[in-house]
Amino acid sequence: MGWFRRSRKKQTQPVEQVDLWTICPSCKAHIYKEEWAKALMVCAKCGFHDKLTCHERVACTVDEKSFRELDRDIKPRDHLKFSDAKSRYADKAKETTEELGINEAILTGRATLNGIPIVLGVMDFRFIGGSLSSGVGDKIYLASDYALRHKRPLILFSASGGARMQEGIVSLMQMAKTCAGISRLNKAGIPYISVLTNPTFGGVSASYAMVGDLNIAEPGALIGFAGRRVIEQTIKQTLPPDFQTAEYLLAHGFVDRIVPRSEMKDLLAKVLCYGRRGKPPCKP
Amino acid sequence: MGWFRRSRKKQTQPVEQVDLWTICPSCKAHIYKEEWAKALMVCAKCGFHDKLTCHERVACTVDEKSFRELDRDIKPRDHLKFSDAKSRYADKAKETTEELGINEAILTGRATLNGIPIVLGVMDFRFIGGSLSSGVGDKIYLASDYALRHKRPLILFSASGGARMQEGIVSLMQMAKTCAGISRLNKAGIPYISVLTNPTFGGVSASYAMVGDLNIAEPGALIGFAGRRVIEQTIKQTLPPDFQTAEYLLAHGFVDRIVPRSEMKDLLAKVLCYGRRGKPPCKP
Amino acid sequence: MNLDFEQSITEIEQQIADLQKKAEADGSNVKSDLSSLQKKLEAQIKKVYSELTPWQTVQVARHPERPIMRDYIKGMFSEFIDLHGDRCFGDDQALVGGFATIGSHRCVLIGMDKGRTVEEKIKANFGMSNPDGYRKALRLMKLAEKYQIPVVSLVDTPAAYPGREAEERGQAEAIARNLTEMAGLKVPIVVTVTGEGGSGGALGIAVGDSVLMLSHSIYSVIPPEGCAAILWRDAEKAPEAAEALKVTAPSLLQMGIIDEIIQEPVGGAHRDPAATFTATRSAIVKRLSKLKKLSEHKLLAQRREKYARIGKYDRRRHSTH
Amino acid sequence: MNLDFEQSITEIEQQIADLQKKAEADGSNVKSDLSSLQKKLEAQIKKVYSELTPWQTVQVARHPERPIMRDYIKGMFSEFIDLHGDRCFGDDQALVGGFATIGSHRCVLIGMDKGRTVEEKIKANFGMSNPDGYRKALRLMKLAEKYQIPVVSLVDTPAAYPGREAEERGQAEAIARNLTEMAGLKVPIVVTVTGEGGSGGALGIAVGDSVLMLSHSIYSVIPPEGCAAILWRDAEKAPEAAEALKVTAPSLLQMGIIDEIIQEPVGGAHRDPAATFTATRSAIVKRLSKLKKLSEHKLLAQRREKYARIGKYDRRRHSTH
Ligand SMILES: [Zn+2]
Ligand SMILES: [Zn+2]
Repeated sequence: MGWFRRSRKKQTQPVEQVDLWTICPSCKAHIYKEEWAKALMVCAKCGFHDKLTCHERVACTVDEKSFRELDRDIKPRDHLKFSDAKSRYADKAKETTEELGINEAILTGRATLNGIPIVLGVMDFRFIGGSLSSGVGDKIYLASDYALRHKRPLILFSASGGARMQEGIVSLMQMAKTCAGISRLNKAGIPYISVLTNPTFGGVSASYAMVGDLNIAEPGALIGFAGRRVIEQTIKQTLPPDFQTAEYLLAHGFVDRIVPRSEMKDLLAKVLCYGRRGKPPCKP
Repeated sequence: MGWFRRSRKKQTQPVEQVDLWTICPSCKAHIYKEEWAKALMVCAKCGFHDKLTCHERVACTVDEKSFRELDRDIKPRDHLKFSDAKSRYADKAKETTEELGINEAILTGRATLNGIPIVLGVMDFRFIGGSLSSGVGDKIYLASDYALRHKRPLILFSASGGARMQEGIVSLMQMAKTCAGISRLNKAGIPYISVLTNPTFGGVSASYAMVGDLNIAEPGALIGFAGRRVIEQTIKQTLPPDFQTAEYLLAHGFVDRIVPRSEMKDLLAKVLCYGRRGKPPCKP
Repeated sequence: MNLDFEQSITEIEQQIADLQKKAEADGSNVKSDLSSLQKKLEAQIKKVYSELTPWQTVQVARHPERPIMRDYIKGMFSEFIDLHGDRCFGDDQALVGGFATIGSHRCVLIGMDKGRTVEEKIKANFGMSNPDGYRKALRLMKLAEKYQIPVVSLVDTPAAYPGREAEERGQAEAIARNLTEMAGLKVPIVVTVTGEGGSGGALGIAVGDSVLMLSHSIYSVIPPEGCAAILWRDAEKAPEAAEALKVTAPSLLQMGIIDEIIQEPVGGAHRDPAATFTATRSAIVKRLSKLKKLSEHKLLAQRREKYARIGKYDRRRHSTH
Repeated sequence: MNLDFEQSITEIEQQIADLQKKAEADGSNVKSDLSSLQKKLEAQIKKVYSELTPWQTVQVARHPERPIMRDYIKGMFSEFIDLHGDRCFGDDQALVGGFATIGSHRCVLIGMDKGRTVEEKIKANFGMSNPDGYRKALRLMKLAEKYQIPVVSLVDTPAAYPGREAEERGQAEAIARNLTEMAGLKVPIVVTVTGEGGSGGALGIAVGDSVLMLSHSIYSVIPPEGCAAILWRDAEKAPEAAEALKVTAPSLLQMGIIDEIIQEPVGGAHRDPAATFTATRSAIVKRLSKLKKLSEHKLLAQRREKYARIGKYDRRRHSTH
């Protein structure tokens, strides 16, 4: 769990004493940083699930030291030579890569989960809002391909604002590409579990994130196609407070279960045992 | 079209002059019987589609003299030795058979429709409310089997109050049996068109009638699972006037098209041309 | 809670209670009297339940203390992971489903839950599913097909819900679709009617390779009350209708509609739920073990033949009429 | 109706109108003047349309007189039998579909209709589909699969509808499901972007073996206005965003996103719909004829490869960085 200790340096405050505490973004409770990390960034007071970095997520999801990264070299490519008012995409991508020490908004790899061999993909919202780029799409497609060839279940943790518009149409097409990967798993009977974390929107919710054999969500995660503000502008109405929460999606039939972070690993292990297709059954 | 002339004797009034006229059950308009029959029992004033006997339906649906009945010998069987307060089912079935000159609430056969070889089933509401009995289920299953073996599309016209309760659970099981027949057609790619006529309810709407490749309805036909009165009693509310009409089902996504009787044959011929799977295309 | 026809049982139970009260009050030794009364009680229960009329069976099948879905889940499955939603509209609370393990078999479990408390009953709509429930069940069955694990279905519903929104969202279509898809589902399906097998609402999750029935459960094309109201023009004639409709397990076994009767403990499932679960689990596990050995082709052909046979017109037998 | 950037065209048209009015009034012979003005007009239209900026192309793609679904149906198909409903919830009016015949090919046709009159536009929700629309399209595509006939998809939508009920009923799920199912659909799919290819709302019916685009249509991950609002913090910068996003057909062809550009008549599809239909029909028919020759296996492998290639990381090219 080294990642939990190393992480969150950026939030360090100048005053030394404050450094021991963190403030829950939801209920504003003051919580010891050590406790906060031990609780996997879940607030003991209000149950708020804070975002995790991809390394934190890997650490709390798979068996220790079992993770082997795949396709680490894949990084953003500037298909459009895109620049907006402020900056060039190529620069932004490079800066982000250097700052975070990861090459894209998703980390993929093989690992074991309670001893079960899996293929895992974990998005990182810090990387340009977890946006779906050609690099992300490629890594997911390759992960699904690896899962297919090695008959391992695929688990993808989503956290994304949607498509990466700086890659234009190439980004949009990654929706089709990732779903083509999932389609192959469906035909071959390879399990695919989608875990939706806060937030999952747009081109990610409207592609691989929503077509899991199981769609599992973290409590309180916001999940939807269009953003709340866009919808409010369109329909000129205020939306209910629980709109697009995981709980709302459960009630409307799009999520199988809401699973707290502390129970996620065991739940995943349990459900994976049902998709073994003739392989020896899991240990009870 | 002999059936149209011969039919409807029962409605004859004692006064001779009245005999020339019929009264539209919907708008109460007086219409010449000859015109009424020529319009296939559709009211020229209000468009009301009156029920047809199975022979009338066959006459206006397939090519003249092309119909060859299948499984004509199948008749009701009294699996339960059922009798209610008034009568024995065995007697009722026998009387109905003799009165109508048909053995069951469905007539099945092979025929051609604008030259296209088909298998046809036509329910007759006069036969104990067009109820789904083991005989009806058997004839439909056998018709689907014939369609499968001869690679002919299957067209079923429904008109039924639901399962025939006098045959108890055996009647209920015909829902599963007929759907098993349709399932085979789906897997083999044989077209199955369901035509829903007034009324189609209960065990018939909840089985083969609702799972056509196309569900086609006649205008104004009442179609539903539970009857209006049962629902009103359950929810203690009055239902809207258009509830369970073909038009209502179209709006709610369960019917592909509403087709007036006069256009039915040509429409069927047209859509059948799309399900030929490599056979020479239909004439334009 | 005893039913009307259990008056003779209630009387003996009262005698036992009186005797115990007396013994507590005056310390008299009632051990042997009590023992003989207990034997009498057991004998009486056995007698009453061996002579149940169809209408009495209907009442037992609807007994408020009869085990329901949630009890069977706890009592028969070593693991249950409830899964939710039809991926289209909602998550029907009347129809429960998920991954479950029974004996050594991992499966998809579906079934109606009626709820126990008033709040639960309302939430579960008294076990009457809306179209969303049937669609959730179908989604889970398709998942079982992808994962190549069998489907276990527990049936206990008065009916599919006859409501306005149920019609709007296609109650008929949802049931019909399930019948069609279940006929061709490529994994074993074992169905057990545990309480009320209410018409199309039950059948919507009850097409299977093996259909079992608890000995005091019922399965009917229409509720006896409804049949009586139509054919006798008097809902009070439900007992006659229940008789005429042949809704009990022995009749259904005789007619070849079901494959096996699971014997309930003396006095009905509600008098000994644990024994009920043991018997039911054992029956289901046996069926699963057997069905799993069949090839996909054989399984589907056999399932189709099973339904094709029900009510099949036998030309040799009937042509003489 | 002329667009802002067509000022030079409008001026010549005005000159022609003035000349005609004058001739009518005084009977003067303006034949040769008129003829030269006509030539000038054609040349000017040609010039303007050969130099369209991306933002101007966006405006042409959204031109109120540009042919819409119903026009293509009438103009390209010898038969269209509209079919309705998703068999689950409703019949979305923004998404039209049914059996159709194009050239000698019988197919299932799906596409968005924007409506022409105000009433039609409202009924069609301006071509913005709800989940029911995507599910209807999927149902029809599955029908095409059963009947082994190809799917023709015409794309013209600003976006999937961003409404409350759309979210409630699973807009994201409906699109995602279509992408997944279309990737594995066992019949040829020919997609043509005829107007606006609006983001995921377009893609939800636009996964195919051949993706064609009319020369003045657009296809974008986000509407230029939306992109400008986010990245430029000013929706007025849409022209810059349109430029940056590379939304036009030539850019998309160059990037390997589409397979072919269908050349529109001079001055855009709305200036000569008949010629537009002829060119589009011919392109679609050619594609269908070619795709129908492929085996199912080859078809699906090729489709998958087509999408796997888009944005594929090329280790030989990028490893030098
Ligand atoms: Zn908190
Ligand atoms: Zn009339």
